[in-house]
Order: sequence, then C-alpha cells, then structure tokens
Amino acid sequence: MKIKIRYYGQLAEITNKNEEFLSVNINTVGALKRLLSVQYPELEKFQFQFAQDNTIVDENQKLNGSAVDLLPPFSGG
Amino acid sequence: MKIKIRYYGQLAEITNKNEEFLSVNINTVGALKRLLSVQYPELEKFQFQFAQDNTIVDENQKLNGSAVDLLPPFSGG
Amino acid sequence: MKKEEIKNIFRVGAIDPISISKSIANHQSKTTIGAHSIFLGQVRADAIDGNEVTAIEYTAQSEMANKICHEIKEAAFAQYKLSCMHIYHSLGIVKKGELCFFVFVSGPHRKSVFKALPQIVDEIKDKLPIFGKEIFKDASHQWKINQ
Amino acid sequence: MKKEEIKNIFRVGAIDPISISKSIANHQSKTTIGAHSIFLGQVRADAIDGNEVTAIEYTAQSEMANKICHEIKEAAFAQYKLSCMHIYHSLGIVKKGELCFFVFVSGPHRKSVFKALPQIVDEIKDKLPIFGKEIFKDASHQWKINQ
Repeated sequence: MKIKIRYYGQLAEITNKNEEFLSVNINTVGALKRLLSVQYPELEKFQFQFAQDNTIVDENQKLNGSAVDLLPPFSGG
Repeated sequence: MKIKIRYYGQLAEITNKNEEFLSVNINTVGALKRLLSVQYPELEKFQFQFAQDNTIVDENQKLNGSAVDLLPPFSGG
Repeated sequence: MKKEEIKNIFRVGAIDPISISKSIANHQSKTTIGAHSIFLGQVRADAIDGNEVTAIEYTAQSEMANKICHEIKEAAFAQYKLSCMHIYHSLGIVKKGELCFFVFVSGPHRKSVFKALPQIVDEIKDKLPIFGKEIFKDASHQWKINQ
Repeated sequence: MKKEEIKNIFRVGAIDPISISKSIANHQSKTTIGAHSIFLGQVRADAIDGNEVTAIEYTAQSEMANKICHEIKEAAFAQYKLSCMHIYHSLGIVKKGELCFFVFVSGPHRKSVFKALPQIVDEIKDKLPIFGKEIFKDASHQWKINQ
C-alpha cells in the first residue's frame, strides 16, 4: 500500500519534511509507528499522536489508504 | 438642620423631583425616613436604601449635614 | 503598581464598537499580557405583554457609583494576577441592539481573567447605584429589575 | 437553529482589532442578545534564559482543526443558551503584542456566555492540532508548550 504521511510542528523539523509517500506492506498504525522509528530514530524522543481522516487514532487502527498525520502536542491559542 | 435630599430612578418619579432641601429637626436616617413617608405616602410601597457621603447607611446612621440619597434597587448593566 | 485614581466610568449614550477596538489596540505595547477578556452588555428588545422595549434610559448616583467601582477594581487587582482593567457604563438613552456596558480585563494568563471578569460584572450590577428605565414602543415605561 | 456548515477559523497573520469591532457591530440587529463575552489571546514577549520571544509562528492541520472546532461549537450550542459564536485563530507569524486567537460568544443573558466562553477556549487549546513555534530575538526558536 502507498500512503501519504504528513509531519507537523516539531516533527516536520525532525524529519526535515512536511510530507512523504511511503510504499508499505503493513496494516496498522502501530506497525507504521515502528517502521517510522527505524527511519527516524529521533522520533523516539518525542511525544506524538497519529490521525487518519481528521481523527486521532490509536495503534490498533487499520490503515485505510488515507493520509496519516503525525501530530506533536497541541499548542494553539 | 437643613439637608439636601436627592431622589433617584423611580423615586424621582414618585416624588416628582430630583432633589430638594428640607429644614428638619431630626438626627437619624430612620427619623428622616419616617418624615419622608408622611410627605410622600407612596414611598411606603417601594424598596429603597439611603446613602450619605457616597456610602449606603442604615436607619441608625446620624445625619451629618451631607446630602442624603434615596436609592431604589440597582439595575445597571 | 501605583495607586490608581478614581475614574469616571460613565459615557453619555451607547458605547461605540470602534472605541472597543481602540481600547484593544492600546494594549499591543503591553507585551506581558497574554489574555484579554471582555464583557459587553447589549440592550435587548424584550417583549412584555405585547409591548417591546425600544431603549433603556440610564441614570446614576455617579459619584457613588465611581467610588464603588474603584473599590471593586482594587479588590480584583489584589485577588487576581491582572495587568489592567477598563470599565464603561452608559448614561442616558441606549437603543435596543446598542451597547450599554463594557468590562475589559487583561492579564498574563487566561485563568485569572476568566475568574475576574464575571465577578467584576456581577459586582458592578449588584453594587453600583445605576437605574435603568425601559422605554416601550408605545412610549410607556417600566423600571428595569436585575435578576 | 439550522445546521451550520464547518467554517474556516484560520486567518493569515495577526487578528486586527478593527475586525473585532466590526464583528461586534454586526450583532446590533440581533436584539434578543443581552450579553457578549470575548476572549483574545495575545503573544507575550516571554523572556527565557535572557532571550526574548519576538513572535510565534503558527501551523496547523487545519482541516482537522476546523472539524474539531465545529464539534466544540455544536456541543456548546447544545449545552448552553447561546445566540452566536465566532472563532478565529492565526496561522503564520504573529508578533509580540499582536492578537492570535479570538473567541466571541453571545447570548440572551450573561450566565450562559460566562460558562461557555472559558470552556470553548480551553477545548480549542486542548483539542485542535495547532502548533506554535516561539521565535526569539536571536533568531533561535523553541516549540510552544501549552500548560
């Protein structure tokens, strides 16, 4: 499956990109998380959440082909 | 003693004046209240408070020659 | 903070929205402020027995009202961490839909301003000798009662 | 009340005080409103280890933020007696002393708006994927953390 990953805030800084397409052979958000930790070891040091279809999702969530967002802690206002 | 009495809000309507000077032979706010109830029997029907020197006073308060304000319930805002 | 003098909170007629934006803009040089909160009272066209309020005419014992308002402000400054506070109330006629009351509280953080603002608004309504006369469409009137 | 569509809360750059007075003035025809309350967030020039914040640069997952903000508004309308609600948040650079966040709640009476406003502000800060980068005088930066 080819999925779009979008990086926000400090995570865009760490990965040095706002988004990328990855061809992956995995099914869950948890598996994606492990894959990204290999690609970007620095990520391990940071708190972040995943979102798919504009909704926060946990690690059991199935990847459905929509873009996946990596969101660091929110600091609006 | 000559004192200035000031009437506010609905009380100005009832007495038909904003202020008046009264020459009185009394010492307390309570006595003034009784005197004004004679002069304006309609006042008995209304809730109001007295103030002297910009402070709410009770009926035991001595008249000190400053103006006395008759204040109906407050409705600012 | 230096002791503030007693200010005149009263303005003749409605409070102009433009004056509110000026008041806000005046705070842009105060860079320790992180949070502002504003309350605005607006005259409602309440219908009472089929008759509609078209305006409120405000009168006040303004010297006493200004003195008590000053005490309310000083108490709020002592109780909460605030940077500044601005209060205006209308005197005279304010038509339905127009603004009659403005309370503007600023501080470093939102928690203090959110606690202070309702308290100040409630105290002003409770303690200041201000009197509203509700004027109806048919030119009759009744004296406003605060809940 | 008709179902509202999802609105875009984001504005590029600082929020202009003039737009706030326009927003206030737009409510003068709504004569069932008696109370407005406004929250404004302003960028503080916080000093951190001798370095001073000169601006915050905001980014967001704006589609998700707008969706969640819409849900927060709908929940507040269901919970409190409110007439209207307007929310803006800045994207991009907002300099110290400038406004980055605006929440405006109106209703017939003050009690509802005073309850709704802090709740809406807190939820927006907690739940919307918005990210602030604090830019210092010496051009270094750090990522803002909400308390």
